[in-house]
Amino acid sequence: MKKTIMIAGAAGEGINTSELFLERMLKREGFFVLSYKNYMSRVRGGFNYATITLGTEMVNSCEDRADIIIALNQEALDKSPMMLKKEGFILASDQLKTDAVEAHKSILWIEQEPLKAVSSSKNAFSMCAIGVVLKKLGLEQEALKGMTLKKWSEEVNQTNLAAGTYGFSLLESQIKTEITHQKETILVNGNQAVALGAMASGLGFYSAYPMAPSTGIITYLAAHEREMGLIVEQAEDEIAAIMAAIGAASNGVRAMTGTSGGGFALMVEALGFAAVSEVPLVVCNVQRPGPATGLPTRTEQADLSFVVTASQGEFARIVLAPLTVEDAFYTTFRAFNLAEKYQVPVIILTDQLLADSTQTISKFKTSGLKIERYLMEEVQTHYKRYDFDQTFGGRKYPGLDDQTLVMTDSHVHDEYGNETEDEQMTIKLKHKFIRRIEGIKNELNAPIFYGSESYKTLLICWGSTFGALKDAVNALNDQGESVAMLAFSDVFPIKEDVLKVYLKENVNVINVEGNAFNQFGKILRMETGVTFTKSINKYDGRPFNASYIIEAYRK
Amino acid sequence: MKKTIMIAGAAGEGINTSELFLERMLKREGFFVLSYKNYMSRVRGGFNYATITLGTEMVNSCEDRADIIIALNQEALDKSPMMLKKEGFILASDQLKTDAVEAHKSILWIEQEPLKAVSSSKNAFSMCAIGVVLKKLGLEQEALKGMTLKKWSEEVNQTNLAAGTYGFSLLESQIKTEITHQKETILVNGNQAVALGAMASGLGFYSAYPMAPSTGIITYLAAHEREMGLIVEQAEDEIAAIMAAIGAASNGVRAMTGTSGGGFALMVEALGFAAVSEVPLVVCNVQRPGPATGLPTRTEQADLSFVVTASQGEFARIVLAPLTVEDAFYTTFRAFNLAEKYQVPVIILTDQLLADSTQTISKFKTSGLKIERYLMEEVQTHYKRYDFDQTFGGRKYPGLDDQTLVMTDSHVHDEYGNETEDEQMTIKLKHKFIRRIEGIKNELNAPIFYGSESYKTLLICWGSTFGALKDAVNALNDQGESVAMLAFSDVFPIKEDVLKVYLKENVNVINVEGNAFNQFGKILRMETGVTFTKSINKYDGRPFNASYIIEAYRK
Amino acid sequence: MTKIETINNPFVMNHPTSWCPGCGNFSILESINETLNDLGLTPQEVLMVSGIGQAAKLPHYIHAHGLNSLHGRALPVVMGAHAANHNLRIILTSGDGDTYGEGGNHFIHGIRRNMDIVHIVHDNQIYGLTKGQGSPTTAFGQKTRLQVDGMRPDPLNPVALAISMDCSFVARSFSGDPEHLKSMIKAAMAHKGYALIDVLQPCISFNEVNTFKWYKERVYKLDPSFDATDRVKAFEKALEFGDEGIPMGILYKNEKATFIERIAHIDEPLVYKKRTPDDVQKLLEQFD
Amino acid sequence: MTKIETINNPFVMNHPTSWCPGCGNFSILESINETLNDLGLTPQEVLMVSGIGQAAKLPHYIHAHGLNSLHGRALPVVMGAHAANHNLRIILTSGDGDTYGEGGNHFIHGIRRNMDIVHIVHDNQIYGLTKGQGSPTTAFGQKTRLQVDGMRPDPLNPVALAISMDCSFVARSFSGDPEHLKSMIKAAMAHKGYALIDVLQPCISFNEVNTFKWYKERVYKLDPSFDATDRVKAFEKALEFGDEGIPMGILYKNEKATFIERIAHIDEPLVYKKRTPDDVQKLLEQFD
Ligand SMILES: Cc1ncc(C[n+]2csc(CCOP(=O)(O)OP(=O)(O)O)c2C)c(N)n1
Ligand SMILES: Cc1ncc(C[n+]2csc(CCOP(=O)(O)OP(=O)(O)O)c2C)c(N)n1
Ligand code: SF4
Ligand code: SF4
Ligand SMILES: [Mg+2]
Ligand SMILES: [Mg+2]
Repeated sequence: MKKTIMIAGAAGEGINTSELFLERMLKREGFFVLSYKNYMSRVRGGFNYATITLGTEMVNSCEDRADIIIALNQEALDKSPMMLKKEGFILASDQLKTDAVEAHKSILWIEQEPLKAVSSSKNAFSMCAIGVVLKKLGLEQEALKGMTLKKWSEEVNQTNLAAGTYGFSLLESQIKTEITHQKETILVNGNQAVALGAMASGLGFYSAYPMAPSTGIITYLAAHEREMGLIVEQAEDEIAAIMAAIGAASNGVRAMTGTSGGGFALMVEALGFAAVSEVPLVVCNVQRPGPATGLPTRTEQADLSFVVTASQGEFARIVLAPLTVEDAFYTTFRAFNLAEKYQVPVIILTDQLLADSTQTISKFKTSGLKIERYLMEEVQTHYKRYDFDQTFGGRKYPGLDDQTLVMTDSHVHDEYGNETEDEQMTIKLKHKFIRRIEGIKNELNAPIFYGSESYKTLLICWGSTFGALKDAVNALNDQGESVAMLAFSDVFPIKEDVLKVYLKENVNVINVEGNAFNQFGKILRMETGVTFTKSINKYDGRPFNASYIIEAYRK
Repeated sequence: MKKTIMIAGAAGEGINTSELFLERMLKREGFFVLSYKNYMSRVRGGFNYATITLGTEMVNSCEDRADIIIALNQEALDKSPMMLKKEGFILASDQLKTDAVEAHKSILWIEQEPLKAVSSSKNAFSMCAIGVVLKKLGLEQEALKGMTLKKWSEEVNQTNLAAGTYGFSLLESQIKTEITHQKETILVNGNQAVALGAMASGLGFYSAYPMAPSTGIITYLAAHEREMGLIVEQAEDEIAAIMAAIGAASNGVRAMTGTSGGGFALMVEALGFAAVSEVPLVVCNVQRPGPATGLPTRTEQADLSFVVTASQGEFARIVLAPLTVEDAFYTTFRAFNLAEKYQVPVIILTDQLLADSTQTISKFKTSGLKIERYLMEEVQTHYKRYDFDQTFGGRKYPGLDDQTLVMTDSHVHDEYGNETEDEQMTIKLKHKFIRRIEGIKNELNAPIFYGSESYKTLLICWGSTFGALKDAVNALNDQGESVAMLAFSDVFPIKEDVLKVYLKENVNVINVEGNAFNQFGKILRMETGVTFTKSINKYDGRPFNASYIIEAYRK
Repeated sequence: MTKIETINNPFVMNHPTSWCPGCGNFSILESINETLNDLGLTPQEVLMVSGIGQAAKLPHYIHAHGLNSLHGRALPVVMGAHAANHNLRIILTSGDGDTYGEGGNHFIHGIRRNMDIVHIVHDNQIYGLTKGQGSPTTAFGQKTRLQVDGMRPDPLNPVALAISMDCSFVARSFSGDPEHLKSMIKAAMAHKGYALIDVLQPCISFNEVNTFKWYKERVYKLDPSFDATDRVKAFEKALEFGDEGIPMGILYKNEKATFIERIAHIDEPLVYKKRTPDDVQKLLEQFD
Repeated sequence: MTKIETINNPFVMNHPTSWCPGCGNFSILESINETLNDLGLTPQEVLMVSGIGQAAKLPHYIHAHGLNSLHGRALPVVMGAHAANHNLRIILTSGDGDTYGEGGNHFIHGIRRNMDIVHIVHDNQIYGLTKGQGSPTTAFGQKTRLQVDGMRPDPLNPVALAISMDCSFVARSFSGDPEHLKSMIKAAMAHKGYALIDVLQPCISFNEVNTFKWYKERVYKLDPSFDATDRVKAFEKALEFGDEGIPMGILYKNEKATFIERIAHIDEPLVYKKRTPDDVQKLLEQFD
C-alpha cells in the first residue's frame, strides 16, 4: 500500500502546517511517510505544494501523482487534475465551484457554510480536509489529536480541531488499513538529520550565512544551542562562516559550516586553507540548481564536479553524499571522525530533495557510535604540527596540554609550521597528501549493491537519487527485467577498481544523476576508465521519481 | 649556441636591474634571450636569482645550470658551484674571497679597489660584471650603451657605465659569435603579452586586486591607462574585481580581470554569474603553487582541474593555456572574440613561469587580427536577451541603440531575462549551454604536433610546459629516440576524439605536467577514455627544463 | 499618485511582483517610478541594478534596463557598468542584508570611489527572502526566526557608517511616507556623486518589531535649518535611532569630484571608444 | 628595551625575519614581545593570529601559539578560535590592506560582536608584500607603483570608521614611539572587549610619503583630559589626520558585554566540554 496526498496552494496559505499535522498524525498511527516540499523562492503567493507519500513499509521516494489533493486555491484546483492519479480525488472549497469544473467527478466539494458554523479558524478548510483524509485512510477520530501546535493558543487549536472533526464526519466510515505499529521510528528531514549527526559527533561550533535550502541546518542547531551547549553563529558572509569554523576546529572544537552552491563558491579559498593547514573541517553543501542564483528552492545534483576539485593547488579531501535522510545522520557522524583522522576537509553533499524531505525512519542508534579524535596526548616541546611522515592522527591544538605550542599556517611550511620555499618540503607536502588520499580510498565505504543478482543492466547513482532508483529497480525487476543498482554515498576519492567486481560481460552500465553533464559518470570514467552505455538524467529542478526512471530506462 | 647567465643574490641587491640591462643589450645585439626570475616571497634579503638564456635561434626554455654566474653576495657565491655548468665560471667580488673558495678555479674575482676608483655606483660590481659578460660573449663595447635607465639621473647612468666599461676591459678580446640581426623582434614577458593581447582585442576595462604572480598585468595596464584610454581599477577584493569586469562587459565594454589561485577562488561565484547572465568575460589566472597561500612567487600547473569545474551548477566555459610568451598575446586576443561570440566566461591559465619569463620573440602582428563582436544591430522592442535558440551572437547591451531595453539576470530566466521557475525553461537553458559547448569544441584549436613522424612515444603537455618539452623532444630525437609531442593551448572543453589520429599501436602515451595529480591527463581520460602509460611531473615550485624531462623519460 | 500618472508613466510595468501584499517595497517601487517619470527620463536612460533578496527583485518590476546580480555584489557590478557607460543613470536598489551584510566591504569601498549613482537600501532590518534571520541592522536583543534568544551583536548604523566614510550624500527616508521618499530620491538624483538613501521599510512577514506603526511613531523630519555639511553634527544626528526618534532627510552632503571626474583622461563613455588591434603597435616599440 | 629583558623574555624568538632592515614592523614586534612579558603571560596562554602580508608574518616571529591564515580573513578565524577557547589571549596582528581592504567586511562585523581580543593593525598606508600598491588608507592623489597618476579614491579613516561602529576600544599609535605603543597594547590587553590599535608604521621600501619623519612631525599625544567616552567628540578627533596633526592615544572607549558574555549559556570554553553521541537522544524524542 502506497498513497500520496498533496496539499497545494500559495505560500502563506498554510501548506506547511497542514503537511506537518498530517505527516505527524499518520506517523503516529504507524504509517511510514515521506513528505517533500515543492515551493517557489518567495514568501507569499505563487504556486507551491507539499506531497506526503505514506505506506505500511518504509517509503523510499515520493510520487509525482497524488491519490488525494487538497487544493487551497483556484490555481491549485486548476492544476490538480494533471497531478492526480487515475483513481484519485480532489478536495476543494465549494466556493471555487464553477460551471467548468463542477462536472469533474473526482472533486469532493467542501461546503463552506456548515464548516464556518463549526469552526472560525482561518485554516478551517485545510483542517477540515485533513479530517476527510484521515477518514478516507481508515484512521480513528483519535488521530485528530495531532492537530495542535504548542505555540498556538488553546482557542486556535480548538477551532482547528473542530474543523478537522467536521471533516472526519463528512465521509462514510472506511475500511481500516492493517498497520503494524512502528515504535522506534522518528519523523525527521534531511537538514535535521545532518544537524543531529553533527551533534552526535560532538559538534561544538557551527557558523553559517542563511541560504536556501541549507538554512534548516542552522535554524535547527540555533534552536538547540543552549540545550546542547553549542555556539551557533550567523556570520556576515560565507567566507566568515567557513573561516570561523576553521578557527574553532584549529582550536580543538568540532566545527562545521553549511551552505548551498553560491555560498560554497565563496568558501573555496578557505577550503584550501583548511587542507594545507590540516584543520579538520566539515562543510555541508545542500545543492540547489545553479549556475549563480539559479533556482533557490529547487533541487539538482550538479555541484559534484565542482566540490571535488574546488580550490587552487592539490590536496586531499573527502566528499560524502548521503543516500537518504537516515544515512544523512550516520554519514555526517562519520564525516567528523574522518576529518579529524586525516585532518582534511570533508564535504557533505546533500540537496534540496533530501533537505526538504521528511521521512519516517528508524530512530538513530547512538550506542554503537564512537567519537574518535586521533590526538597526540604527549607534551611536545618542539611540536611537529606538520610532520611529513604522519598520514593520519598526531594532532594537538592550543590548550590540549600546558606546554606545547602550536603553529597553524597557510603556506607551504616545514614540519613545525614555519613558512618555507624549499623544494624538498614542497615535494614532501605533496607526497603526504597523496598518501592520505590512498589511506582515505581504503577507508571509505564501498557502494551499496541492490537488485537482481543476475542483472543485465547496472544502474549507478549517488546521493539522494538512491530512493527513487531503488523503487525503480524493484518495479523493473517485478516487471521482468534483470536490473541492479550501485549507490555511492562515498563519492570521492574513488578507487580505480571500485567497479571491477560488478562489471560482467554483456552488462550495460547506466548512470542515473540529477544533472545534465553526467558528473559522477565522468568522475568514474576518469578514475576507473569505465564508460557508460547510457545516462538517465533529470535537470528541470525537480527530483527524480521511480516512474520517470522507469520510463527513461525503457526509452 | 646556447648560453645561460645567472645573476644571484638577495632581493634589493639589484638582480632585476642587471637582468634588465643584460637581456636588453643582448637582444639589441641580435641574440634571442629567455630570462626567468626565481625569487622568494619577500621584499629584501633572501636568496633570489634570475637566469638569462641566450642563443642565436629562438630560446624555448630556460636551463637550470649556468655558463656564467654573477654572485652578488656570499650566499650566492656559496651556492654557485652547484648551479654552474662544467665549463662555466663565476664572477664575484674579491671581498668575498676566503681561503675556502680561493682555490676554486672557475671564479673570476673582481677587485673592488680599482673598480671603486672608476665608479662610485652602488651597483658597481654588477655593472662591472655585465661588462665582463659582454666581452666574454664577444660583443662590441658599443653594446654597453644599453646600461641606462631614463628614470635615473645622468650621473647615476654615467657611473654605472664606467663600471661596465671597466668590466669590459678586464678580459682579453673574445671570438665574436656570428649572429644574424633580428629586426622585427621584441623582448616581452608573459604578463605583458597577456595585457597587450587584451588591448589588441579592444580591452576597455580591467579590474584586479594585487596578487603575485599576476600583478604584472595590472601594473602594465595601469601604466598605459591614459595612453590607451582604458579604465584600470584596483578593486577592494577579488570579488569586486570580477563583478566590476562583469558590470563593464554587460554594458558593452571588453573587460577582464586577472589574479592568481587564491584570488580566483574568490571569483568562483561570479564566474557562474557571468555564465548564466551570458556576459562575455575574460579572466586570467596566473598559477602559483597552492593550496591556499602556498608559494606566492613560484610556479605550478595545478589549477586546471579547479578552473575547469569551478562554480556551482552547469554551464559552458572555455579554458585556454598559452604555450609561450608569444602565444599568450594571440591566445588572449582570441579569448575576447570567443567570449563575445559564445557569451561565456573564458579563463586564460598562465603561470609564474610564463608571467616572469622575458623572451625575444617576433613582434606581434596585428594586421591579421580582427575584433569580432557578434552583436545584434536591429532595434528590438521586446528584446530576447536570452533567446534559447541562439547558440552564439545576438547580443545587445544598454545604449547600443536608443530603444532596446536589456535585462541581465542571475537566476534561471525566460528569454527576456525575467526570473522563472518553470521546468521547461530550466531544461532549455541546459540545452543551450550544451549546444554552446559543442560549438566551442569545434571551434577551439587542435593541439600542436611536434617531433618525429615515426614516434614510438607521444608526450602530451599543456600550457607553459611547451618550451621545455620541445627542447627535450629535440634532444631525445637527436639522441636516437623516436618521440613526438602534442601541446594543448586550448585545454577545455575537449573533443572526445581529439587524440584518435595520434594514437597508434605500440605508441606509449606520457603526460608531462607541472603538478602531482596529473590533472590534464585525468581530464583527457575523462573526456577521451585514453589512459597514460607514464607521467612526468614536477611539483617542487620550480619550472620544468629539458634535462629534467629527458632524465625522467629515461627512468 | 493617481491612476492617470501611472498609465502615462513608461517606467510602470504590469508584471506581478512576488512581494507580500502590504509590504513596504511597493511604495519604494512606486516612488522610484514616479520620480524617474517626473524627471523626464526615458527607460533607456536608466539602469536598475540589484543584488539578491526581496528588495533586489525590484529591477524585474520596472521598465528600464536591469541588472539583477548576486547577493551582496551590486556595488562592484555598478562600478563596472558606470565605468563602461556613465551616460546611464544608475539606481542601485537592494536590501539591508545584501548591502550591509554580504556586501559590506563593497559598501565601504564603493563610498570611497564616489560614483555618480543613487543607492536605495530597503532597510527592513531583517533578511526577508530567506525567511526571517537577523540582518546587520536588526536591534540588539531582537528575537528572530533564527536568533530565538535575541540578536547578540550590536546593530550597525548605516548612516553613521556612511558619514564616517565621508559619503557624499547620506539620507534617510521611510517607505510609509512616499512624498518624503520621492523628495529624497529626487535630491539624490540631482546630487553629483554617490547618494545613499537608507529607507526604513516594514517587513510584514518577518519583522514583528519594526512595523509600520513602530516607524511611523518614531520618524521625524530634519529641521530645515539642519546643516548637512557639518560632518561631526551629521554624525551626531545619525546616531539617533529608536525610541529617541529617527531623523529623516539629508543627513550629510559633501560635494566632491566623482569617480569619472577623478579619471582625468575619461570624457566620453568607454563603450563608445573605437578600438582596433593596431592600437597596441605604439606600445610594442617600447619592447625593443 | 635592554638586552637583558630580551634574553629573559620567553616570547622572543631567534628566527630571522623577512622584513626589510629599518622597517617599522620590528618595533611593533618588540613592543608586543615586551608587553606580553611584562604582563606575566606565558607563550602557552597567547594565540597570535594574522592574515597575509608583511605585517601578517609576525606570528612566525614570536614564541606563542600561532595562526597565519588567509589574506583578509584573520578576524573570522579569530571568531572561531575565541569561541572555541576564550581562555586564550588572542592578539590579531595584520596589515592595513589585509584588515581594511580584503578584510573590510569582517572588520565592520567583527566590531559588532565585541570579542575580547586585541587587534593591532600595522598601518603603513601601502601594500607591502605585493610591492607597493595603494591601500585603503593611502592618501588621495598619492603616487604608487601601481597608481602612477595618484590614488583616485578617498582614503578610509579606520579610527573614524571604528568609532562609527561603536567599537569598544579605539586607539592610535606609532611604531616610531615604542613606549607609547607599549602603553596602548597594555591598555588594550586590559580592556574587556574588542580593542583596535591602528599603528602608523613607515614602510621604507614602498611608501615614500609616509616616512618615519613624516609621521614623527605630525603625531601628538592626546591631552590627558581628553574624554574618550564621548562618541561624537571621539569622532571629531578621529577625523584629524595629516598636516593638521595626528592624535595618538585612546580615542574612544565604550565598555559593553563581550562576545562570550552575550552567549548566556557559555561559561567554560567550548573546547573543554565533554560530548558523547548519546547527547542527541533527548532531541530525538521531539521527532515522534
Ligand atoms: C552568496 C549567497 N548567500 C546567501 C544567499 C541567500 N540570500 C538570498 S537573499 C538573502 C538576504 C536577504 O536579505 P536582504 O538583503 O535584507 O533583502 P530582503 O529580502 O530583506 O529584501 C540571502 C541571505 C544568496 N542568494 N547568495
Ligand atoms: C586572496 C588574496 N588576494 C591577494 C593576495 C596577495 N596579497 C598578499 S599580501 C597583500 C597585501 C598586503 O598589504 P597589507 O595587508 O597592507 O600588508 P603589508 O604587506 O603592507 O604589511 C596582498 C594583496 C593574497 N595573498 N590573497
Ligand atoms: S518578506 Fe517582508 S520584505 Fe519580503 S516581500 Fe514580504 S513583507 Fe516585504
Ligand atoms: S616592504 Fe615595507 S612594510 Fe614590508 S618589510 Fe619592507 S619596509 Fe616593512
Ligand atoms: Mg532586508
Ligand atoms: Mg600595508
